[in-house]
Amino acid sequence: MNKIKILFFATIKDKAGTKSMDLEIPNELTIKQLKEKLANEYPNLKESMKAILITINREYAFDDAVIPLNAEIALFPPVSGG
Amino acid sequence: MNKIKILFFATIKDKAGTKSMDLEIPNELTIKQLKEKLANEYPNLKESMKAILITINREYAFDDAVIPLNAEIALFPPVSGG
Amino acid sequence: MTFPTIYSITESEIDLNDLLEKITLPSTGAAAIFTGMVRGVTSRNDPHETVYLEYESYIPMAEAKMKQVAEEIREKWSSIEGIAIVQRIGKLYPKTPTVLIACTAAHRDTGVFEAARYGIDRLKEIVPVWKKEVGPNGEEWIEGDYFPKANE
Amino acid sequence: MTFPTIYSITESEIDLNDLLEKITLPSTGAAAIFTGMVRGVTSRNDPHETVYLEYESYIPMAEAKMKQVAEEIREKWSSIEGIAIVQRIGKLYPKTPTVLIACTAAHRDTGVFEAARYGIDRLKEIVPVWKKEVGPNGEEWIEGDYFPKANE
Repeated sequence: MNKIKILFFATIKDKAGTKSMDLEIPNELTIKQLKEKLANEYPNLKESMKAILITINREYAFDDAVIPLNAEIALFPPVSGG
Repeated sequence: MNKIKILFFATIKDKAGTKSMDLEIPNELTIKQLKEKLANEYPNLKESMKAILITINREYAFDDAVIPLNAEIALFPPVSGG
Repeated sequence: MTFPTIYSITESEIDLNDLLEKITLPSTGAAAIFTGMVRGVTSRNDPHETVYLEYESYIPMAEAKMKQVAEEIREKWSSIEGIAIVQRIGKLYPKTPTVLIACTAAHRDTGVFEAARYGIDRLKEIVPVWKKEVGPNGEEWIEGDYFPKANE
Repeated sequence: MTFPTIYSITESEIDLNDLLEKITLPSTGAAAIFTGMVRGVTSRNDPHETVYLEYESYIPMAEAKMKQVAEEIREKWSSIEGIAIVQRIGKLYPKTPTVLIACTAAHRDTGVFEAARYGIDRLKEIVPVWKKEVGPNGEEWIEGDYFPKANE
């Protein structure tokens, strides 16, 4: 198993009801599979998964990326800084 | 006669050897005539008259402008602020 | 001579004088600085009033992405000497500067304006910062509309 | 709401924080600021070193022409809210900001960058300020190359 940390920001944080969580996931899980897993386990997040940004270890990541061991994953909406 | 004030700046000030002078000129004198008069009376200024900016009462003025009564005239090189 | 690059997420006031001094070298003759501030009154699109904005950031990633924006600027405009990129976060009221991008160069005609413009555009695309707008009738997260591509 | 226009020739330090605050309204969301500073080392064209610059101005006319530059900006970019134009004069050493043009607007995409760029270009054409450059081997007045036309 792979112990990862997931961070949530902005609207996603509000919907998840938490800023972060530690999670054990199977090795070789892809981002797409993680999104499906989260959408199933946290129904509040399901709708948001359509237009979400995801990062692995602080770099933008996409559906077919494989999650490395002990990754820091973040989920957030398109940015609105400035 | 028309009593005017003439101001000199930058290189023109150095060549004139003064920052300003009061001058009596005939009424209806044009800028062109004033330039000729100054070039004659102050030989140091003669060469500068070719590429000089002139103002009448703080507005840029040109050869055929007639100098109004009690005008404030200024002579200076192209500007180099900033 | 090393060219200074400053980037930070901060809760403190943005000090333009201080930042400008830090990116001014003996060879520097020009600086273009962009700042954004909280609008209390917005007219365009959906007219509304703002009491304050609450900024949040994924700080370590945001600072890394600011560094990347600075590197992109240097790749595009080799004339650029110093770069400062600062995003203020926390609860910020109207008229407060919230973000700054400053670029310096020897002369004003070699890209400083374009570089600063590029910098603020990129910051609003890829630097993970979000703002929640609090108005007289409630609050709402503001979302951007840019989806980064691979290797962004 | 009256839009603030600040213009001055000064011997004092240029305070960017203070000037920006003065041209920020509740409707302002963006500012583009240009500053020029004394270069100690110049590489382009005739490479040389500068010990200091001595600035001189025809002050009342310079302030009137700065006002004119601000009016020209407002005619070209109706989006502009506040404008500050400041030229520092006297003896100024390398790294010192000597001139500032700042323009504010509600949004960054309605001309603030272009307006600031236009402002500094016009200032260098029509505002009566001159600088004498003092270097290791003597001094020399710097002359521009622009000849104003009628009604400029």
